[in-house]
Amino acid sequence: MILEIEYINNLTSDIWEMKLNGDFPFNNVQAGQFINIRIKDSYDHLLRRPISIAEANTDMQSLTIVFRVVGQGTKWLSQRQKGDKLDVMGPLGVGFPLPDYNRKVLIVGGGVGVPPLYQLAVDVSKYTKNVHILLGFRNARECFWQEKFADKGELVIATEDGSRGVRGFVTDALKAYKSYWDYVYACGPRPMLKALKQYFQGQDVKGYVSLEERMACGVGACYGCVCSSEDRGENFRICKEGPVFPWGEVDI
Amino acid sequence: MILEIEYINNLTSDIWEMKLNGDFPFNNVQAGQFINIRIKDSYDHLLRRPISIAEANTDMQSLTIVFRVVGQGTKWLSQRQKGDKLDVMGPLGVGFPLPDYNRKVLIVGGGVGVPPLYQLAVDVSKYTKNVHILLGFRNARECFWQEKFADKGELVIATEDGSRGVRGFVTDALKAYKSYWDYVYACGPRPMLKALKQYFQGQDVKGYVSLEERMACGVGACYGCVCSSEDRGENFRICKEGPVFPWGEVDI
Amino acid sequence: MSKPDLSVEIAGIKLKNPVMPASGCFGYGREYSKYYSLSKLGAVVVKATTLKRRLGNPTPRVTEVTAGMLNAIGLANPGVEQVVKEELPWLADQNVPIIVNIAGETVSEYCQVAEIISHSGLAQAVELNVSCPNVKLGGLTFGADPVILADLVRQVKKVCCIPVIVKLSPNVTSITELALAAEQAGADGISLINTLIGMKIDLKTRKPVLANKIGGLSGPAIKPVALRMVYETARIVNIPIIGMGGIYKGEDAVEFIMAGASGVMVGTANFTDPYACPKIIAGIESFMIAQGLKSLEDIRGCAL
Amino acid sequence: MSKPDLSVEIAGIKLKNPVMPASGCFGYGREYSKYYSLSKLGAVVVKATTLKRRLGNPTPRVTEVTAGMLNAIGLANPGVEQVVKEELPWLADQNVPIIVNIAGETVSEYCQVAEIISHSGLAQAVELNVSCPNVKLGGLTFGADPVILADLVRQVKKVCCIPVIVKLSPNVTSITELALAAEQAGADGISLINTLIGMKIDLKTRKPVLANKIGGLSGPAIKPVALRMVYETARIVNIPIIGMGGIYKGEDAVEFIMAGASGVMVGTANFTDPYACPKIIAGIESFMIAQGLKSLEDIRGCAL
Ligand SMILES: Cc1cc2nc3c(=O)[nH]c(=O)nc-3n(C[C@H](O)[C@H](O)[C@H](O)COP(=O)(O)OP(=O)(O)OC[C@H]3O[C@@H](n4cnc5c(N)ncnc54)[C@H](O)[C@@H]3O)c2cc1C
Ligand SMILES: Cc1cc2nc3c(=O)[nH]c(=O)nc-3n(C[C@H](O)[C@H](O)[C@H](O)COP(=O)(O)OP(=O)(O)OC[C@H]3O[C@@H](n4cnc5c(N)ncnc54)[C@H](O)[C@@H]3O)c2cc1C
Ligand SMILES: Cc1cc2nc3c(=O)[nH]c(=O)nc-3n(C[C@H](O)[C@H](O)[C@H](O)COP(=O)(O)O)c2cc1C
Ligand SMILES: Cc1cc2nc3c(=O)[nH]c(=O)nc-3n(C[C@H](O)[C@H](O)[C@H](O)COP(=O)(O)O)c2cc1C
Ligand code: FES
Ligand code: FES
Repeated sequence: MILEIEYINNLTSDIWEMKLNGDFPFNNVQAGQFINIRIKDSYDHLLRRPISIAEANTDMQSLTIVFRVVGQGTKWLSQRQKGDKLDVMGPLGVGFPLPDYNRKVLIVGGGVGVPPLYQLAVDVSKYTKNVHILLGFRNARECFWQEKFADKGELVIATEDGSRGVRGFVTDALKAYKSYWDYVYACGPRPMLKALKQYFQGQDVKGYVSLEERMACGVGACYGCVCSSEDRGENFRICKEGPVFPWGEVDI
Repeated sequence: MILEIEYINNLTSDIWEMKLNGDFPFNNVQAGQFINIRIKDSYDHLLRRPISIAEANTDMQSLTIVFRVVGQGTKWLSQRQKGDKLDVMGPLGVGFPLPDYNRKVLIVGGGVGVPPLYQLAVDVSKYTKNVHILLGFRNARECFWQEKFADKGELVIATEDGSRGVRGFVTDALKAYKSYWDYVYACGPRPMLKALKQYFQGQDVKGYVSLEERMACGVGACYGCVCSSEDRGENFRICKEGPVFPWGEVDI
Repeated sequence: MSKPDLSVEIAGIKLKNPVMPASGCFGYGREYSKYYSLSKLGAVVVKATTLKRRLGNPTPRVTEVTAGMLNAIGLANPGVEQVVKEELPWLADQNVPIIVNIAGETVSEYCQVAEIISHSGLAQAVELNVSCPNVKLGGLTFGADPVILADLVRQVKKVCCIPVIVKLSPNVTSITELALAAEQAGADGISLINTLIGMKIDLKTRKPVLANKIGGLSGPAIKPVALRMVYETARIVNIPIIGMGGIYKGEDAVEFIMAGASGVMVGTANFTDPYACPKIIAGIESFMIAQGLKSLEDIRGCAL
Repeated sequence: MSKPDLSVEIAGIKLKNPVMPASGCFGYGREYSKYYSLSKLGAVVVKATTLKRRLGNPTPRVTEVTAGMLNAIGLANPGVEQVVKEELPWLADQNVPIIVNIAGETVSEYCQVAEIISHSGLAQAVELNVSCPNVKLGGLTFGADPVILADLVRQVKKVCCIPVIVKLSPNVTSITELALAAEQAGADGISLINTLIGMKIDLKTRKPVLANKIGGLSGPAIKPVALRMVYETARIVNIPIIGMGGIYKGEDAVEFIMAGASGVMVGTANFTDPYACPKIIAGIESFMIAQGLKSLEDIRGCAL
């Protein structure tokens, strides 16, 4: 599908926000799904780059993504301009299952794991008003979308250097809460996901994590992007059976 | 060197004219020399494309090239726009040696062999008024730069289908002349050059031909672009010892 | 002008066009069937199938390089029983010939898989992936030694009643020696090339990117090597050849056919563009129309 | 911070940095000396030199492919006497170590050339190009068989008093077997890789583009294969390795060093950008500064 860039914005020194328009099944998007973006029409980069859908707006027929520049592909993306066209595939994968009505929900994100949680917060807030959102960043300069999230639930920010919100990792901030939750949704670096899963070990809570892995096809055809489930002695394709998994079903 | 495109013009269905400005040793250009142009800043095309200098104007600090779209590189070139930058090397190779004063000169070109002969005609016309120019094209629609050449000497056009000027190849048109020449300069397809050399066999005339070959380095380092000289049992690098050679010294 | 005829016959199987997705790059077809009807394809080649289920290598398993990619999937697959039960019946309903790529660590494993596939009646041919290390012979691949290869082919032919295509590895000194060995041992066709072995290092971690350290290089980067091997092989064998390696456009496929290939397979291109195969088929057709070709026989091997 | 130290020592030769233009891609240095001072380079490696002058192959000899090029120059060179008389003295004045790449069709030809170069006192090392067909053995290349290779190296070592580097061909089943053979026969260093054999077909003429039909593939397309071979070789030999294949940037060179190379050579990149070598040297230096490396020893082989 060819989408047009409606705008591209710098959020932090190396994080960009991009809004896309065009013919896309916006109303079919599930929070946590991703699109797979072609980088240049050249042989320099043959593999598409998977980027989560941060916001899908059916009324405005638009899609928002947020990405960090880490290599050549994301650098190229950051240099696109309003009006440029992007070749994307999507929505791909399986996103976050929504909670039952009026349950207590915790949403936890870290770094560029934060964006897809915005669409999730939007969707979850239709099911319950009990939404805690806990976002971790390296420092205040790295924070983004704070107001947007504050609008969708009770927001706590944690920064590693304490320059905004709670000092420390999200798991440190977690200890300050005096609540329990029915659902925990998380996206971020593996160590964060691992720590979360451990933190809630033994508690009666449904946990879902969104995983990342290097991908080739993005649709389930190449078996490049698997994660393992030692218990079940099998592998799952992150691009097809994921990227979101119940945390009990996969090794993190 | 980085040159900027001052304009790009369509001359025929597949032939383009492009004027370049920038920092270039314009006053060192010898008619028949070429520039070597980088195609895209990507790994898709690693080899530069050699294109003859059609006109070098020191006063205007500009360079004009004329090229036919035959493949991906020239197609890309034809899609550049005013203001775009090109990475070029040059001037490269050895061009046409100029005639002694007041001698009789014949300049013969065919197809996209014609452009470098324009700079030659400009230069030669400073040495002699006796300039015959004979240009061959497939048909009237393929002709270009007719007025420019007519300005520099007595111009005859030959077209294969007779839609303009003499019908036939340049060698057919040659028979109609009632002159002899001291110098013959030629650039065009090999069969034309071969026919010319044969035509003048045994006559007391200095003949120079400009040759083409696929190139890699364009500077004489790779030995990719040689032409042979059976008589002398040696090879010459077209990019360095050529592209212009006395026709007696090379096999055509 | 009448529509050109793209059909080809390979090892007795009639294909409506020469284009097949390559093994390992198309799963069992389900994923790409959402993008277009698989019946448009010449055939579908499924992932390497082994006797027992294999989980494959640790991740990262794939990474990008200039004009190509590296993969070290490690033959992940659910095992032949599961493939025959769960995957092939669905695929057999898609109205497209099926070729099953098979792999093993011993001759007997290959034979058992081939026999099961052949008896299932669901596939039109098997393709022996001989790039696997031969555990009995200490890790040397089956595809690196003509004597070992010939023995493998001969044993498989004994138990397999459908055509046996041998897929050669390019990581050898002489591709023709291996192709000849396969032909003489009774192979019905040869496909080539599998991936070149390559590597990439991550400058941040200062270690190889792939968990497996080395992986198979595919994509346009390997096309010149693939084309040369098809050309060399076409000059000496009489069985049909299926060419692959970096085919991204109709013109690329035509080059392979001119080098002597009867069919072509398309791997990495599917990842860049899910519509790669139908576009390549259309590209071949356009070329034939532009050049006034009635059938691919008009150009097959014309560059030899 | 103090400037990082880029110097390396290879086979006893001290180089101010690890970057050398690769044989055949830099003529005898004269052409690129118009772009920058050759004294900036680690060393200069000149074109393959043979006993007698060779005119080389018919044209076209070069053509472009995706992320690479094919060449079939055919070892064109004026012969060793002429090289020693006309080319090396000029180069010896440029204040840069000289490595002479040598080739032959018989062991005796290699030995004679090596001896003349060695006695000339103008070169710091010879590099044996063993991708040439061995005419006595019916065209098999010297670089394809460990026994033949070892014999060649041993004979050359007898007559050559400067270091002998053996440049391996990648068109083999086992690069390590050949590297070991060279080491055991007394080679002072190993360089790899030479070009992969490839081909391109012209869709208009329907024939191979190169007059020689097949040619050597170089450029970024081969980098993953080159890197893998350096890595495999570095794990088993103790003599220094010079890596090459598709190096275009400082980062590419660093990958080779992390894979175990002591030096790197740069071929095709010179054609894309005449300033490629000095830019690569600057790129390595930037990387070292950014990563706080004092010497290349800090990262050599760290990916092994
Ligand atoms: C399902 C999914 C969703 C993602 N969502 C986002 C997002 O919303 N925002 C964001 O900033 N990033 C996201 N990422 C990570 C993003 O895909 C990579 O940062 C990006 O591909 C890097 O490309 P590059 O060319 O800049 O980096 P390079 O390092 O130059 O990439 C080289 C190769 O490595 C792959 N690669 C490198 N890092 C990663 C990685 N972390 N994960 C997967 N592949 C990688 C690239 O795809 C490419 O093939 C997501 C990844 C996945 C799998
Ligand atoms: C000294 C010299 C001067 C030239 N001057 C002109 C000129 O003024 N105008 C003009 O239109 N053309 C000129 N040419 C030819 C021009 O270089 C080719 O048409 C062009 O390189 C084709 O590139 P491409 O990518 O479009 O074609 P492709 O066929 O896609 O090119 C693929 C490869 O083949 C090479 N190649 C293809 N055809 C030729 C050819 N005829 N000669 C050399 N290399 C070729 C390309 O450089 C490239 O490496 C000149 C050639 C030489 C050697
Ligand atoms: C991710 C991936 C998985 C592959 N798996 C297999 C396989 O299971 N069996 C096999 O014979 N070849 C396998 N291959 C090799 C391809 O079938 C093909 O030979 C190779 O990729 C070259 O073609 P391409 O350049 O079009 O990709 C695989 C290739 C890739 C990229
Ligand atoms: C035009 C050309 C000529 C070459 N000539 C030689 C040669 O004479 N001797 C040799 O050992 N290698 C020769 N090579 C191989 C290169 O030295 C080098 O091994 C190869 O090109 C890979 O490096 P690259 O990818 O940086 O070009 C040649 C390569 C090219 C492109
Ligand atoms: S990326 Fe291919 S299966 Fe997930
Ligand atoms: S193109 Fe390299 S010598 Fe002429």
